[in-house]
Amino acid sequence: MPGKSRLFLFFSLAPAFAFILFFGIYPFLFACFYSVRSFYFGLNVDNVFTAMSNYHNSVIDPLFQYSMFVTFVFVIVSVGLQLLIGVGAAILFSVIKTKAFKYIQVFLSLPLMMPPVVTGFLWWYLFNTDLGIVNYYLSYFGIMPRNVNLLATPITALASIIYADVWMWTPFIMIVTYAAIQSIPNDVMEAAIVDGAKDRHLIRKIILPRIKTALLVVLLIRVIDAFRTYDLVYVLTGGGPGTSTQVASLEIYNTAFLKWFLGQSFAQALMLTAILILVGNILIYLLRRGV
Amino acid sequence: MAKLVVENVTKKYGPALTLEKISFTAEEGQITVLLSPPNGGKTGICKIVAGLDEVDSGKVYLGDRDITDLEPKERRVSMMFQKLALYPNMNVFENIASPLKALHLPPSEVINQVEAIANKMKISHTLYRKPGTLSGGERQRVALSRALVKNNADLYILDEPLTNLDAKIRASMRAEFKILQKEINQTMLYATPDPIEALALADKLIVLDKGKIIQQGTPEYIYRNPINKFVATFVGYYPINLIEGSIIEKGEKIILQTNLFEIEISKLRDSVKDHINSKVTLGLRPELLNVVKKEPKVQESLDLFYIKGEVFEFEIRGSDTVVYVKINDQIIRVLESKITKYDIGIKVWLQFNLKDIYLFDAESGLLIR
Amino acid sequence: MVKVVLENVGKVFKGSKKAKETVAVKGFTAEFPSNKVVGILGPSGCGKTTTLRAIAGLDPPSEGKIYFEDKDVTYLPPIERDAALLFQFAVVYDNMTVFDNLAFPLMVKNINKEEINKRVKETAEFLGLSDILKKRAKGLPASINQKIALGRAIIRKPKVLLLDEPLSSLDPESRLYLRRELKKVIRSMDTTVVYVTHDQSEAMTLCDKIAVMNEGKVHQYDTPENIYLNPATTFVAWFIGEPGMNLIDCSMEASEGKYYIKIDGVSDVSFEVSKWSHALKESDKIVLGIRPEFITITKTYKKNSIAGKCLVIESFGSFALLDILTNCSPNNIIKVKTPLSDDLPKVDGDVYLTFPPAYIRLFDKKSGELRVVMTE
Amino acid sequence: MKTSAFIKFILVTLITLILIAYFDLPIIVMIVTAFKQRADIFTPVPKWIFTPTIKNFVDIFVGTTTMAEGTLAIQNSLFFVTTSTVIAMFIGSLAAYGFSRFKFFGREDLIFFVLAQRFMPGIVIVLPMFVLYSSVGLRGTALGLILLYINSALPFVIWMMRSFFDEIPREIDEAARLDGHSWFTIFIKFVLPVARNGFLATFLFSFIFTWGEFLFALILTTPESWTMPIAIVNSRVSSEILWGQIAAYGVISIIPVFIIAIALQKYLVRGMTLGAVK
Repeated sequence: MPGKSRLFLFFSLAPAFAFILFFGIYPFLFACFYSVRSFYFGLNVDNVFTAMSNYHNSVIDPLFQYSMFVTFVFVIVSVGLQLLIGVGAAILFSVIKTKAFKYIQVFLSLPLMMPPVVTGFLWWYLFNTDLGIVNYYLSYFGIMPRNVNLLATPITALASIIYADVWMWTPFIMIVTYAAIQSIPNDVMEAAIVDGAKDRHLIRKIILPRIKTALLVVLLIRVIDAFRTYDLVYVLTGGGPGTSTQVASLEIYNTAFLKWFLGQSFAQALMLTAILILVGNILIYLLRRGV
Repeated sequence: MAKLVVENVTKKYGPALTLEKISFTAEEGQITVLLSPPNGGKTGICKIVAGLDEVDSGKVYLGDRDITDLEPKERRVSMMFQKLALYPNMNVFENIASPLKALHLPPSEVINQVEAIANKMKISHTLYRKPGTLSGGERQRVALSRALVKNNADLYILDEPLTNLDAKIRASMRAEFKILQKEINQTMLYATPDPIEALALADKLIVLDKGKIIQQGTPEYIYRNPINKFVATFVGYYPINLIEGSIIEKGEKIILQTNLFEIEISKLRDSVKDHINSKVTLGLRPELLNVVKKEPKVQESLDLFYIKGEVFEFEIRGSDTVVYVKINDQIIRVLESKITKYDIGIKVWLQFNLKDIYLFDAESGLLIR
Repeated sequence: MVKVVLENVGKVFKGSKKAKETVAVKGFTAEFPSNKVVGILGPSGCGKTTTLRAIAGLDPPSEGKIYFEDKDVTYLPPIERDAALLFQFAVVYDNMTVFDNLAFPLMVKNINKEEINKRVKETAEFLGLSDILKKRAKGLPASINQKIALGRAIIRKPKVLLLDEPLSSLDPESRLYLRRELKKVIRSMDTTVVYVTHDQSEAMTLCDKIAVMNEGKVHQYDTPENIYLNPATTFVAWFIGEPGMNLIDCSMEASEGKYYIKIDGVSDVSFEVSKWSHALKESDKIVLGIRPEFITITKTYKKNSIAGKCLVIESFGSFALLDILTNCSPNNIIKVKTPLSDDLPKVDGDVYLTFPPAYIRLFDKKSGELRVVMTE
Repeated sequence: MKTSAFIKFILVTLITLILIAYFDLPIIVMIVTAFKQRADIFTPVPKWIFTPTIKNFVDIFVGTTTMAEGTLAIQNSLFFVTTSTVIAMFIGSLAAYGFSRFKFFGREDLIFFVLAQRFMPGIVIVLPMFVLYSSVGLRGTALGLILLYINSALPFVIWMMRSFFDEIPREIDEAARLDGHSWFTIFIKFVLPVARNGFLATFLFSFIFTWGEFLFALILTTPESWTMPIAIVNSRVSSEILWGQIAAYGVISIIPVFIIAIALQKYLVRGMTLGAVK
């Protein structure tokens, strides 16, 4: 590479990597370093090396265990539902060959464009016992008594969070899946139609095998983001009632800012990262294998 | 205008292609054509000469300057790309003016020069349109204009300038290009994968394959004396027919024996005497073969051969017919300069002249005669 | 075994904000006889694929009718037509094996396993695919892919076989073999074949009749020989042949009760056309067409020949293509194709061109239609 | 044929209506609430017909209630988000161009490393930064948050822009180089204008993501540097929940986003998947 080109390459990459090194790598190393120390922020506790005890204490802490459990339930149920509804609707629209989806897709995308905090508040309002339309209409149609506070019992609170998350993210899967189906070469669909394929053949033999990759990418993005979910839960239930909807990010936040035990919160955050890397790698492995 | 000398240039382009010890000269004011099948190395050479790719070793001289390590803009070369590379966000005027603007010429000068070249290339009417709205032929002309407007260039590189055109337009552009080249009289390096284009345009032809120069010379010379089987197959209107065989001596006679036929080639004794009892490959150019439908009487002269076969398939191309004649499972291509239809499977005789045969060494592939 | 009839078929693509309304095909009327191969030939964008898709039922025409024998199929979905379609870029279902690919059209009809097995075996045998039946259809060479697609088309024995440039994406060698395969298939099946292509040699070689199209209109529907020798319009004259006909502006003049064609810009060349004067009288301008291979070229002057200068010689081994600069209009270059000999003119040398009258075709300049075939 | 087309039409309309209702009704409720007077909000039966008012909006800006910080939060958000997005676009596009046009040792690993940043849990980054910022006095400052926002936008910008640059034929750059232009000129004048639409789309998506960011702002801002999301969350603390004003806040915060979404339809999928699905 001639000198001038080399120079340009250096200056094109340097600023971005300066940022990433400082704001990506530095915090990570910092967290690694203090995750093995008894590091309390602003409290008068000795900051000493404690080996793996932060990790050990987290793992045996029933609260942390529970938060991981809730997180897993949330991720699996929520992403599962989103996939089911999103992919289903996208396939339906593709098979009945209507352009309608193209026109409504911008309206469907609104939930996921909203600031998550606003979404949280919106659903908090909608689930409100006295004012929310959810309770009103559910009781109006006799499904449920009016005065039940959905956010006040553990199961319904988690269900409400999942419901809000599904509302927010299903359009994402729907739109991406629809785009993936549209990108199947017209030739292939037409060849199958001329070959006499009916809708169920088209879906099973042509569409599904060809959108696998796109679905995996979507799944990867969704699963990782769902594991990190914070804002929606913070606003909607704040982890309550009690700690019943305390997802991992919230638990880590509490360790840091209620107990001010940053050492342990680093350990917990790094364990969450490790799980993300593991899950991410499994999905990437599947992707690379070209399922 | 200057002479281009490429000396021992070597460059590795990944596992599929390495340019190996490329050396050639492009003479002043001539078109030197680089001809190779796709991925044979011609684009690599163009880019190296233009300065877009670096050499691993070797030198490039333009005139008396060593340009091996110069930046593209310091080389005084101009290039037209196969994909044209017109700037889609700029109109035709701005596209053509780009090289002049880089030279910081005064605006009036830029306008004059752009308008002059646009007139010459018959694209004046498109000057204020975006390339996306032009037809294929017009876009080709814009790209060519941009390459030619830089009149301080010593060398013009044209990398497959006609490849993206419709066959019908390509044929007429070819002639036009030849006329243009005569007019501007500059040193040109022209890359193409199309042997017909190469034969028609070249002053000097360089045949490449897999990153190596196989043969260089005038087009006529290469057509008549292909150095090996590859050149014989590649350079020509249609690929040459190759038939495996061996040369044996029977008493006084020298016989070429193939599994399709045996012919006497005693007259070629001088050229084949070193290859008696060895394996050879016979080459027959499709355009020098004839198909005879009626059985010939006796051999009219010793130099004319008739081989019996059957019509496997035929194909009408313009005013020509390509007949595929099957002899013992091998298919021989024959080009006839007229339109004839054949019934598939009928008996025919292949006719050719002793003076038109090529013989190659079976192992090395090199031309014997 | 059905004949396909097109009755005034037209297709208009509705305009949108970005694209204007485009007429892809207009007034296509033709009868494609059963058990024959009919070609639709034209440059890209001429409407040939649109026509084919209308016959296949993928996009119904916006006007006109399509019949298979006597049955009106204009608006029937593809499934109910019994027509098979082969695309330019072979479509294989690459997530399935070759076997499943071939079996697909039968599988979707719920035909029983044994029958499917039997027919897949037969078809594979016929096309030489038996060895790779168990392979996954991904990453096979283009020629094999097209064979698989062909297999899928013929396995259900369609009444009409539609081919959309099936050979144009293949290399010359596999094209040769696949073309033979195609011929074999066509001969062995009772089917009407419609072959769409932009490659005139494919059309001339394969088809019994050819419809030449340009800009949505059929210019000529005729046998290959007639299309080559007597093109119905100047477009066909230019399009067919490599290179196509030279087209030269002329006018008709009368003198001493006889009629002559004179080439514009060339004073001393004329051809007597009294026999056909009635056909030419309505035209104010006439275009003379002559194929490059029929022009005689000499280095010395001959009577009734056009003087010119040799600009470019492209030599191709056994023949040469010459560009001759003359005073003819509209395009002062006349292309000549001549066998290679030692007698060829040199570049920049003076030459004289003679047009044998039997090969001259006269067109009306305005409409472009053929008016006169000059036979002696 | 006629009947099946009719059934299809009914089916499509039905599904479309259900989907739109499901996904947009809550948003409509929010918008409606924002224009309701207090008395119309606190009714046991949802009121769909009422006299609209803009009092809720006025309250946010003029500050007649406890939510006096409204104007400030809006200003903060606009300033932080715009500044960080503009800088991230510049730095990120430049890096994306380098990645797209040069081959160098370890390039693929570096690109993957950049992508990995996008999936790092925010909490891992923000806790150490909280400690650092506290010690150097960057906590609660505009600079501190902007720097972090630039960093979190960078992976997205680099990946998106690289996918757009990769679509621009390399020959464009090569031709411009032969014309005699410098690399920087080529980037600014020849390549960026061609990638204009992609650039715009990336900018707007990046804007949306930063606009809604919550965690960093929650931990690193003080009341003077609160962003919109933080102001909304903190408005809950007051003795009476001001539903009308919260809804008005929500409406204000989604307005830019909605405009962007409509303008961006074409790039929706690409923006959401970092260019992995087009």
